[in-house]
Amino acid sequence: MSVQDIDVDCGVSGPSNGISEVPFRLYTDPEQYRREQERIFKGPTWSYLCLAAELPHPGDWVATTVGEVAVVAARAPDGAINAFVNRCAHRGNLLCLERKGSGREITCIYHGWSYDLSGRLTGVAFEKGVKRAGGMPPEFRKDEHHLQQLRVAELSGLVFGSFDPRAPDLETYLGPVVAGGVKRVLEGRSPRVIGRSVQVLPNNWKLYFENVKDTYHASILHTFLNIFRINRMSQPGGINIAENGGNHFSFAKLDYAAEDEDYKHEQLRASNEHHLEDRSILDSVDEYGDRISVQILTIFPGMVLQQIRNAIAVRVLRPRGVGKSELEWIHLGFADDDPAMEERRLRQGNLIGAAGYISMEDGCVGGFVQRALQYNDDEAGIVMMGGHEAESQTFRATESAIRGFWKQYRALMGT
Amino acid sequence: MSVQDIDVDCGVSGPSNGISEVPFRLYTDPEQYRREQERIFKGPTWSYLCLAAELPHPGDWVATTVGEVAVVAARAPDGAINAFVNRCAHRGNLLCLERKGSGREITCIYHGWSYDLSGRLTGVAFEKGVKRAGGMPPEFRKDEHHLQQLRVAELSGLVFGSFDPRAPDLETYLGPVVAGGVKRVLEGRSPRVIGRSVQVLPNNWKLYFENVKDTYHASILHTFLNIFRINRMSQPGGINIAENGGNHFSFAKLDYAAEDEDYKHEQLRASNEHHLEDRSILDSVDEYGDRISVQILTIFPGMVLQQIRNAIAVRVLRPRGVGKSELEWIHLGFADDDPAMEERRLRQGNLIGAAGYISMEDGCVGGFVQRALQYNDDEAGIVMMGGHEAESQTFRATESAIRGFWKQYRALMGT
Amino acid sequence: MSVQDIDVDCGVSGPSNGISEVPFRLYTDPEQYRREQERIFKGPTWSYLCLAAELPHPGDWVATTVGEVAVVAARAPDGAINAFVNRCAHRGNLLCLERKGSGREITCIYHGWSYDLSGRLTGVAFEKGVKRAGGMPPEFRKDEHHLQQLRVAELSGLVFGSFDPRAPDLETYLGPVVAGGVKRVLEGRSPRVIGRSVQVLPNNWKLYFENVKDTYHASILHTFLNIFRINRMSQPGGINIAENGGNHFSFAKLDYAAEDEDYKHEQLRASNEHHLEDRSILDSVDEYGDRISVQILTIFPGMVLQQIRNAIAVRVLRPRGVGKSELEWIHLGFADDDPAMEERRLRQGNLIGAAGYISMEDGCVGGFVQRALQYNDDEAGIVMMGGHEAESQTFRATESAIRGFWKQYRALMGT
Amino acid sequence: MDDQAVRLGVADLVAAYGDCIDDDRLEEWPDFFVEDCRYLVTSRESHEAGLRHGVIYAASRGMLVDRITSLRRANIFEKHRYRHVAGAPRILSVEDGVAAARTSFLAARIMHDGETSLFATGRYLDRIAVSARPFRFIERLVVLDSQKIDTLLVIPL
Amino acid sequence: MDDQAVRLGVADLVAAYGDCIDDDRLEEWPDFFVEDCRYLVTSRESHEAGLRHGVIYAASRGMLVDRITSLRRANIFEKHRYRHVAGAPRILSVEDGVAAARTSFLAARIMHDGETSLFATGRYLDRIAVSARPFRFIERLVVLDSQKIDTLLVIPL
Amino acid sequence: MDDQAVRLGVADLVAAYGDCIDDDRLEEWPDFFVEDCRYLVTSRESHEAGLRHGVIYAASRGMLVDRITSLRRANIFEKHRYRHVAGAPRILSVEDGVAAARTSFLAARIMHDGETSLFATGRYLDRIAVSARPFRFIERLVVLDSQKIDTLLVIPL
Ligand code: FES
Ligand code: FES
Ligand code: FES
Ligand SMILES: [Fe+3]
Ligand SMILES: [Fe+3]
Ligand SMILES: [Fe+3]
Repeated sequence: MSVQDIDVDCGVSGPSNGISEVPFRLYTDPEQYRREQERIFKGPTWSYLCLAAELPHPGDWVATTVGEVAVVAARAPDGAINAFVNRCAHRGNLLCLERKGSGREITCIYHGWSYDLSGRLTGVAFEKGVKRAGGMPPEFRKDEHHLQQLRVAELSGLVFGSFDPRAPDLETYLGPVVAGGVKRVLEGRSPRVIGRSVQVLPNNWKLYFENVKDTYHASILHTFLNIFRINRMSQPGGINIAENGGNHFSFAKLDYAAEDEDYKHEQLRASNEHHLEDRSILDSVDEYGDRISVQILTIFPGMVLQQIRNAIAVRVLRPRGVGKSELEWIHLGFADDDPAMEERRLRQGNLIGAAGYISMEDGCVGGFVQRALQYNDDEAGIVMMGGHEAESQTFRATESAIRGFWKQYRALMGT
Repeated sequence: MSVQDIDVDCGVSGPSNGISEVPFRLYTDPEQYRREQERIFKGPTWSYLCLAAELPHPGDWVATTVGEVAVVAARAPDGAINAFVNRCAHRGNLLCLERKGSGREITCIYHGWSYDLSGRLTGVAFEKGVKRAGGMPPEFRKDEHHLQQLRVAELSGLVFGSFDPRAPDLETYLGPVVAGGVKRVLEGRSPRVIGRSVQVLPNNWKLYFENVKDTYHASILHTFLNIFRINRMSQPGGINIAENGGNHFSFAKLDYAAEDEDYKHEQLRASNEHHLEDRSILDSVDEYGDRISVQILTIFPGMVLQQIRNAIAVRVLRPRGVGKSELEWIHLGFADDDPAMEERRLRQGNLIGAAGYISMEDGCVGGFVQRALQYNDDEAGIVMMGGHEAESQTFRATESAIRGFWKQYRALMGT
Repeated sequence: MSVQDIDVDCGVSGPSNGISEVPFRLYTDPEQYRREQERIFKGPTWSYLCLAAELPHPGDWVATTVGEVAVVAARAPDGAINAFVNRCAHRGNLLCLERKGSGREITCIYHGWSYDLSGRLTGVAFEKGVKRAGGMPPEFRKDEHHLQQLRVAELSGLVFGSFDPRAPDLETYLGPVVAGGVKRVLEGRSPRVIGRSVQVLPNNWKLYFENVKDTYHASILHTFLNIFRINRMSQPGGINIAENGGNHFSFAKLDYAAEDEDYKHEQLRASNEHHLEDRSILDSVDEYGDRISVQILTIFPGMVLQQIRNAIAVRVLRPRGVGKSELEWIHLGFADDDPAMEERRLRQGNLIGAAGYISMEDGCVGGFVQRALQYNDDEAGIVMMGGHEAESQTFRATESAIRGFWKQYRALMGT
Repeated sequence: MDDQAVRLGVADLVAAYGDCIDDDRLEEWPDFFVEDCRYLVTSRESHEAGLRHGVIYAASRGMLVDRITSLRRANIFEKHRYRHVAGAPRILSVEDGVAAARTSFLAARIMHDGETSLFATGRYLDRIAVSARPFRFIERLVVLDSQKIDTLLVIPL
Repeated sequence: MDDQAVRLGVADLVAAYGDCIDDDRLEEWPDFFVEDCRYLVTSRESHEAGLRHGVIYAASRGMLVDRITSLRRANIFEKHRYRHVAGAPRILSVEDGVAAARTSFLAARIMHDGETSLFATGRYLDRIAVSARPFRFIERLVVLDSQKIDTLLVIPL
Repeated sequence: MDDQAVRLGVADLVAAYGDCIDDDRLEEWPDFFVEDCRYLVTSRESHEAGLRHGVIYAASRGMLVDRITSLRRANIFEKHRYRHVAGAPRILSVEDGVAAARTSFLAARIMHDGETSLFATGRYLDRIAVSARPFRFIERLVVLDSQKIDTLLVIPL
């Protein structure tokens, strides 16, 4: 590994050879983290805000964050969804204090300034003073103090926001292939949230986002499927990476019928010590009729759309300081699920999340890396599996999608 | 809002238009915080140390902090109160480990160096060695190693300290009006501490100190009095701000008799859903005979003297890192209180403190602001209610006292 | 005290007069702390890794840290002990996740890269891809990606490691006198770990290491022996300091027979209020036949070897951030201990450790200093007891060994 | 009522009290007290120093009701809950239908976003009317071990 | 079985359950449940919102056994243990040999290096078969107060 | 003495023990033990590894008395208190007037300035003389879950 030239006060310079070497200090430097907030999360990117389904009626709002910045997404009387910074224009108080709510306007608890659902300042308590005494000075103009707005775009029921006018429109940003991956899972369906939880990750946000793009680790770190000898049949699949590099999806197909066959024979091998007592967590149907049993899709910088058999989830990755992140799991069902499908999704839910048989390791491995880099970060990791480029590939023994991440990262960070 | 020119490593530059714009980064920048310790808390200001009544006898001492710096206030044999840094001159050990104590001298636990009650180094263990072996070198002079002393001044039983010889004498510092406000409450009386607690505030110290000076928020953030329709009668009052800007008091009058009347009618309106089951928390007497029911007085940078009806308290604000503060509530009674007055003060105590009906919100609102500014602090809040100056005013729809705070703050910080 | 010229961003400059003044900011400056990791712990010094006895067989390994850096010590098939950084060459994952283990090789959980017991990269999963698809690029060479190795040296069953080729060999580093002190306690014996615990210290690592070298505080901070009037007889002893200054031991002799005498008379004085109900914690034998009852030995930068009567322990000091440290206590017995000696060591164990009668104060006093220096660190402590040099002395009213610490510290830090 | 019955009844009362608060059934909270009751929250330091001014002082059930009305209608704060975990109550005496009991407890605070912290530890010093069912508190003195309260105290302990 | 016996039996069951987990005797854990059982771990927020998808969902004892097999054989994580401290269980009802009970609890997590943190707080909502010994859980719903889980959840709560 | 009496007596003993320490009535603490007693504080790691050297080892009541004398007269430390919160003790056996019991507990530490932290968690492994009143500890083995102790351990657990 080549030692990197690093300036603690000025963030981290780029790796010596493009996108297949990653300076460790990128995960540990506080100044780098501060810059990422400006250049990536507030930069020309799109961040997941909420599901359109969470804002059924005008006046409904959801409070979330883009990077570390508190924002609100709200449905205006005209039915449009707006997003704006969740910080009062007066003294900076947090406006919305709960995760979701509804109302005709948003009123600050501190001094009662009120805003409409597009973030426009509409009322200032005592603006004219009391009995003509006090109040705001004559030159004060409410319309100079609206809340900072974000651009909003929607795709297949997912709502995204961007701080930066330079960001291309959402579908262009995603690219046709990844946009197609989103539509495959959600387009024309009516998602319902069937569960929600947050997994706190003891590591820099990038370590998790890389992990999701990392097809290399799947069968090695997550041994559940192998140990219990589940779907050992060869799985055709591949990785599709968007032009910008930051968005991607990987997928694999499964012969559902063969698996059922296999399952029957399993019964006969009672002797086998590593068998599942109750295989119902695997009972799955080819919901999309294309035999794709796994599709993991990422949208730079912080969203994951997951289909693992019939377990559908949106994961939202939120940076929380240089060495900490939060991962929100939003488990989805659909309006037309019958009771059998509902039960199926719940049982398959054991595969994923903070306690998931094939996902829990991702919750700790990032922390192991973070720890190993403490005061020992002046070298670089290597990401050369499958070459040095970031193109789509039909095989999974590659780190191509990770290189894709660094391609977009470096373009935005200007390093 | 105008974006501020900010240099993270060198603190925060001043707002573009004097004292009615406040750069958000002033609340989040660690370097700014470090400078405040030097220029404000160790600067030409006066900080509350203790009550003279806490040091009744020679030898009594109280350990406290001025800003983040540990100091001791002690009564010397000559009856004078001294204050000095609570850090041993030898290796820097904390000398006084408890909040209060008493003794002829103060001895360091580590190597036994001892100091008199004015902080003078009087003893060095083994100074001459043991059996003529070892000990301090000949050039060592105890009188070159006294503890750093603070200036001490007293007003109406309140003891203050200052690190800086440039600070004007206490009464000049306070200004005649604010000094008068202190005397009104305490002069010639014998205060007794009837309770003490500490409220931990998840925000920069300035957010709380501004809050106390902020008459704008009172009736909006604290809805208790309105909801329960208590003293709705017009309250004459006003705000008095000292020349330097940093010290002030606001006050309001109450027609105690009218309130009792009102209370009686209250009884008849049993239908009213928002009435108090037990109004005894409001039973109050015009203790000072001037019908002033509320006087909130601040002494820059960290003391508050409160009279709310018969609830008298000193509040001491202590910075504890850029995003955290501690607020000590020292509840006072007086030697001549009869049992009825004692009970009155206890019941009115429900109005204030960490669980106070009209004060608890001040414990959380600063944290909301602090959170809203995380990684989103490159703009400024506005403080223009009532104009751009920091003069005394007879109306309360103003932020004049907050501008006063920034007037003194900027003078001291040199920004 | 002379005020130090200090640059926060560039660490702390040296004291004005050599090694008998210590700028307080050395204990509080994060940048100084970062430099210490590079220049001291990764510099030309030797750090304790483990006991040779903890690695009885080839394949056995122990995970520890040198400074903050995670390292592994392992016994190779050839019987040699190797040490290397506990960080995978691929993406930086922590390789060994437990304190100790055993195996033919070390395999990374993340992507299965494997290393032999000298840290050589021996296997890369899918190096050649799967079915000729993917895999590492042709120019990839495993032998360019071995784990960083440490030099390893052993003395009397203690295993040490060093990152720096410039470090002199271990015995030269220790110097003959201190090396002799180690051998006196451990050479030719078979140590067994009889207990292990970790004491978390709320202070900079240097404050504890100085404390162990500080003979000045012993009888003043730790009053147990005086209060209970134990071994009041004069104790011949002294301090031996290595040439480099950083390694030392202090010792004292005891007339074991006289103590027993004394003990008998103790029985008669039942009136004495401060007597021990059960003196068995003091029952001790002259294990080394030289009447030395106390030998406290330090090896720069972080190891202590203690013999207090029959209580033998290795203490390992680990920095954990600028204001926190961890002190591991490894209590030792020997293979030839009879049951009486075993019981003796256990009972004497009450004297030492986190709950030790004559050691517990050392766990809190460093924290008191650290606290006293918060935002009040622009002066210096003085270390002039016994002069300004760092030579061995026969008396204990001296801070000579502490000056020795600063002698080596300054040489390494280049200040 | 025999010792055993008092012991079990007090244990049930203390457990039910915690669940009532932790479930946010605060309107039921005053019913755990007799009409002419006292409820105080203070710190060990003030308690031992004989300083009577704590952080909450209620001298009647009406004042408890007012606490909840204010919490629901007037006071503004971020949503949160507690989790009470208490040790076994100890009955110190039973005289004239009044049991004196003490219980060690801790309360974790869980903010609406899930952030959890150890909010308070302390002991309950209770005087309980045990001559009739349901048992009710005549006096509940909540002595917190710490004089520090994080942010604010609005939900009773 | 009389009230007193149920009360004591449930208290023993809840305490033994915690010790079994805290002692790392996880292979015995499924035996605390009847064959046809339900074990769920979810958050208060999801529970109150009627969202059925939690973090662990077992609908048979076999699924509990599989949890432990996977923990022992398949899953990779850093060694750690819990310390359960629970309040007194409250029996809400006993009908047809089934007791409904609830218990407040907290679980501290102790990593192999000794690092300790308050990992979870919440309440157990139990349905327990009490007509025969040993008492066994028909349903154990673990409602965590927080929706946040630090790092991962592999050892059952 | 019947099972029920032992159960209640042990519960009372364990609760009284915690209150004694938390109230700073440390001079009474040795009286919870028989003359010829053993009191040990160690870590789970050492305990399971068979390492006998813990952090406190007392082999007689005299050694307990000495602990307190030293704490009061000799040792220097910042004032602090604990708050013990313990689960229900489990009686593992009763033979020849000796009950074997175990109890999960945690101890919060509250410094004189109010700073509160989770200081220790673990289990008490007790052998208790129950043939006569008052019950007393023959052996109390305090097995801490963590090998880490913050700052120092001077007040017994
Ligand atoms: S901060 Fe929002 S109205 Fe003042
Ligand atoms: S530090 Fe105070 S005497 Fe040494
Ligand atoms: S990080 Fe170790 S194999 Fe990838
Ligand atoms: Fe994964
Ligand atoms: Fe207010
Ligand atoms: Fe010492």
